[in-house]
Amino acid sequence: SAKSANSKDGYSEIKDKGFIVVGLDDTFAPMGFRDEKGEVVGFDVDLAKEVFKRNNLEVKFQPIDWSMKETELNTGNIDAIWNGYTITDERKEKVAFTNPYLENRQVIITLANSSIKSKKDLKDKIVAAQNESSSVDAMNKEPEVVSSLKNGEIIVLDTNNEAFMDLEAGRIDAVVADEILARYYISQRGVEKYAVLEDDFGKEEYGIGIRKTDKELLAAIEKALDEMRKDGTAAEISKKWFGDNIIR
Amino acid sequence: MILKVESINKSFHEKSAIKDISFEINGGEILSIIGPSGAGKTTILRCINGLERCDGGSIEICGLKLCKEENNQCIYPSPKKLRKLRSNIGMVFQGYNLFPHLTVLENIIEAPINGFNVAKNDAENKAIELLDMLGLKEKVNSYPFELSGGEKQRVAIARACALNPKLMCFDEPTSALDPELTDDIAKIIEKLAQEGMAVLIITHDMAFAKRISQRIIFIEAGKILSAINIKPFLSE
Amino acid sequence: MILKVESINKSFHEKSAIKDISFEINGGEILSIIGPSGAGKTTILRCINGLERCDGGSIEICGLKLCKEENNQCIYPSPKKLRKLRSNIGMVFQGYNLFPHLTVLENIIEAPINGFNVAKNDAENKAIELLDMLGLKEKVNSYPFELSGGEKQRVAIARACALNPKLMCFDEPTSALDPELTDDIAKIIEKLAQEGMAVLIITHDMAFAKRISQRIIFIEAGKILSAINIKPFLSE
Amino acid sequence: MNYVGTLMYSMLVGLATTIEIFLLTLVLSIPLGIVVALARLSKIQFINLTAQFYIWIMRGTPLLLQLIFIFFGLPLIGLTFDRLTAAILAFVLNYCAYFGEIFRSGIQSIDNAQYEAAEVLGLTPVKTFLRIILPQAIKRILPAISNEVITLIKDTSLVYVVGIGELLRAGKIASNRDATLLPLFVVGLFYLILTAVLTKTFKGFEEKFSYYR
Amino acid sequence: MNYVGTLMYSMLVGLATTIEIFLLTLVLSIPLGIVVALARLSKIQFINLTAQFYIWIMRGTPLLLQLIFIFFGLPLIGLTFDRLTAAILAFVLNYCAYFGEIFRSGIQSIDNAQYEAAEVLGLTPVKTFLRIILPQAIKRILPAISNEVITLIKDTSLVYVVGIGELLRAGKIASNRDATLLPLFVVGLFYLILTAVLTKTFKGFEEKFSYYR
Ligand SMILES: Nc1ncnc2c1ncn2[C@@H]1O[C@H](COP(=O)(O)OP(=O)(O)OP(=O)(O)O)[C@@H](O)[C@H]1O
Ligand SMILES: Nc1ncnc2c1ncn2[C@@H]1O[C@H](COP(=O)(O)OP(=O)(O)OP(=O)(O)O)[C@@H](O)[C@H]1O
Ligand SMILES: [Mg+2]
Ligand SMILES: [Mg+2]
Repeated sequence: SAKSANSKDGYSEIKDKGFIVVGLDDTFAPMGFRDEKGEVVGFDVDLAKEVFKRNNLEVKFQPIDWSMKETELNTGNIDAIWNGYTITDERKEKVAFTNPYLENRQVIITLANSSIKSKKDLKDKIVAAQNESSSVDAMNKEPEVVSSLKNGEIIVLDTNNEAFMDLEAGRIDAVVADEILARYYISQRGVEKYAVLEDDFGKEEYGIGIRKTDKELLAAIEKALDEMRKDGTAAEISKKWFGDNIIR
Repeated sequence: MILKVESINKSFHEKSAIKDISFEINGGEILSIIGPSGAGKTTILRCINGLERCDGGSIEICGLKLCKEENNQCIYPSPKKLRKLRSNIGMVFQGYNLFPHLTVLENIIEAPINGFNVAKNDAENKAIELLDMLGLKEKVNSYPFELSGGEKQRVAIARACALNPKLMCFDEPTSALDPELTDDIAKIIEKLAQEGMAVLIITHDMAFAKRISQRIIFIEAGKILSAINIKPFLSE
Repeated sequence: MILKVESINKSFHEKSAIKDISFEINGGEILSIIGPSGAGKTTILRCINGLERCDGGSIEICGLKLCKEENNQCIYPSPKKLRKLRSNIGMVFQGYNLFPHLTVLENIIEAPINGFNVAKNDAENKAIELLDMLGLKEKVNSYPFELSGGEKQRVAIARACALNPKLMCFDEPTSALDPELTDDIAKIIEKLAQEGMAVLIITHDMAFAKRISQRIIFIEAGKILSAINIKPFLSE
Repeated sequence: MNYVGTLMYSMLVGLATTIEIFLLTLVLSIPLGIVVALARLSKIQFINLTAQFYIWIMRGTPLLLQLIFIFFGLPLIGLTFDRLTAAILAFVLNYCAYFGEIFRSGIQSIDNAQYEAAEVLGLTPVKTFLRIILPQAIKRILPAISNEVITLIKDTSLVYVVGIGELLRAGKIASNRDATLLPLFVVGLFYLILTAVLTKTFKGFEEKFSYYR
Repeated sequence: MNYVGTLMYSMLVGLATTIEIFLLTLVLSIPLGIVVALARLSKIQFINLTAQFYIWIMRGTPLLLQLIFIFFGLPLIGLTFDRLTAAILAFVLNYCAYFGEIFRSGIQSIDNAQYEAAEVLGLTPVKTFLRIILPQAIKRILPAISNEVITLIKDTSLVYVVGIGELLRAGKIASNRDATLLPLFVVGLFYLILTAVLTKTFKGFEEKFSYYR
């Protein structure tokens, strides 16, 4: 489509069509995934629907391969990446981010009876994280910790779910993951089985990724999000999914 | 003249298999080639059928050149022309080469129907007539693996005869057959010749050769030793 | 007595191929079976070799039962015993069944070396001797696809003879051979018999059968018509 | 058991996509595979080398990369396909190469004597191939074809990379959502059923071809 | 070009793993595949059915699921393997089934007359198989084997699921990090080179077997 080819702002075109395409990894509970009926649901999904309703736009959720997300965006297959998308410096070079709407921590999870109580205890231990996730990036920002791990490497697995299973199998000693996701899995798998350490690998923020040329679209999303923060709609959505208002 | 072979040569791995073979056959004539095992008889037949390329010499079929020698090389026409030419020749292989996935009847009618556009009914009738003459009526729907050695050989003969070519080549057509059937085959071949076909037979059976042929050529180690006339050839 | 066949029967698709065939052969004796194509000759040989299971009757080789009839059923021993028994029998197939991936020499020495633990050198010497007798010395290192029909047949004969079985079965051993080679084969077979081997030959060549055999059995449509003694059998 | 019931809807939707891609690919790539085999066996140097090159590229790179190339790469030079078209295109191009090599093995294994018999009987090369060689070749390669077909049914899951959801994806979604491996086992069961059907079908073909030896 | 240079280190490390898994799987699964083929052809009902069942399960579920099952599932019943062992185990079990079916097709395609000739010559079934049948079968199935081997080299990338990094993963990581498809093309190139080597090797085998018809 023309969107990828030139540097024109694509918002008017989107408005002409009357719908916007949001790309998401539909396996990514609880931010965006499918329920039993195959409907795309989730915290980010509700948020996106509300934001674009306020702009008179319908939302089409396009499932994508998460590792191809920026390519999907920049070839114009999708108009926004909105799926627990962590703001990083590298990503800022490729896409434009909205202001953060959620804060997240990179937490360390162990089995409940583990002897690991702090980051220091990770020395010579096996630690896993999800492949290509911001958890890996966050750990790499503390190279002295990474090099103290067994073999000096992080084990990367395909999904957080598998990381938790590996933990239970006893082949790894700890998992580093997004707090929001981690809490979701812990609640699904049994709260009593796990311990979440005080120490973490830093905070980070979720934002919405837009093509750099689509400045008007960015502004429209920001405006709607601000309104929702003020009138309490955002808090409502947060409470629905997390039982708490964690919106920023 | 239907077939004219002029001093053809063929070697395998630099070892000569046939040397300077020349002979001719007219329509209605039956010619037998006799020679010890390994003498090059099958090789001659394969050269005439274009299955083996001669190293030198020329072969003419119904007045058209299958190959000719130029500057010590044997020149062949295009594959298409070759195929056209070859449709004048029928051949019964020493190893029969039946199609294992087709029944006896299907083996025989395959070429008439799919190569020469004969109507299926006509092809079938002709095939059954031939099978009947060869004592194989019961085996119409058998597959080759269900046949005895002699039965296979007879099917191969029937398959070739169904096409009515101008020249028919038989490579040891009676090797697996008893005297009675050999006689039946002889009668069939004679009938073909009476209808104007030229027939070339390879055989070890001297009695059979004498009974059936107008002429016999003796070869050994790839070379013609001698030729004898058995019966006067009338139609010439 | 080496082979004793008692009223064996075999049908294909409910159609009887052989019926009540009985005969015996002693060591040193040569027996020929003659009959028209499709009479059931190959089937008899295949039954004796255990390649085809009889429907009824019994076969005894060197005093041991290859099969015997009980309650209208033909009972066979275990595959292992069968194999043991069968190692007493050699066979030359009508279609030769050479191993295409082995040279002539390898075809012949395969079984002595890998089935009967003959030393490689001995096996090779014996093979070359046999090939020499059969006029095939030049073809020692050829592959089957490079051989003429008669050459293949001779290799098949050499392959079977290399094993020195107690009973040797030939299925039309001279079908692709000229009179001179036929004579060579006859001499080889006679030599085998003189050494005490029992020989069973299927052939269409009445002259060959008369020249070589002590006895001839005529069969037709699966049944024995008659048997004649040609020469007195001395060693009995 | 009730839980498995709740999975069914999305699984069946995914299954439909899986089967659609499977059938489309099969129907297109088997005949084209025969063409590839013939090209690969051609005595014309240019055709032969082209076929070898094509087979090399198609077998030499992962299907996943080929999907990415066709869907994300080709638009850069102005060739844009929608998701399903891109997927089918990539699958057919890829499987043609594999089927081509299998058909080649079958065709080459037929005794030369069969060609010669057909030739002296005056059958054209086309007729010889279709009526004499191919039927005998197919009998021999059925198990290898069955291997490839069964690989295909599972390869269909690669379409996730162009954003098409199918059976395996449906399982992964449920597995991640409910933090359990069970949905993946259900997916495995579906694949097992599909494979059982295919195995049975191929066994049927093999029996159909067993009338001769 | 310099950029590609920076990719090399991680790619070569990945390549080493790819080749390790590839070779281990091949060396183990080809001989075992022959055993599977023989089991599948066995006249003993129990062995035959077991082989059919094994082949069904192995071909019937995605290799990915088998990896997940062996690595994540078996620990639930107390069987814990380390990553590489689990990966090799899954690969060998899976590929045995595929190779088994290919060998079966080759073995079955050999004319009965060859068995009969070997039988009357007194060769044992084992010798008959190893010296008469197998060599002829292999000639016929080389292209199908080559298909499967080339599929294997690319399937090795599935080990990502048990947390082993290899060539494709190295490419994906770089591609995501640097937001460019270039690393994937480099990976494609590596696969192409590997496949070229394999294709060449198999062509050599085919020529080696072409001495007879
Ligand atoms: N493809 C080949 N490669 C090498 N040598 C060959 C080939 N075909 C035939 N020969 C050799 O050429 C010679 C002549 O073979 P040909 O088949 O013509 O003999 P023939 O006269 O038909 O013998 P037979 O009566 O035994 O069938 C033989 O020595 C044979 O070994
Ligand atoms: N596998 C089979 N299935 C069905 N019929 C068969 C089978 N094998 C042989 N027959 C039939 O049994 C009969 C006897 O066959 P056999 O091969 O024993 O004949 P033969 O005496 O050796 O003839 P020939 O001299 O032609 O070789 C034939 O009519 C043949 O068609
Ligand atoms: Mg000959
Ligand atoms: Mg016979």
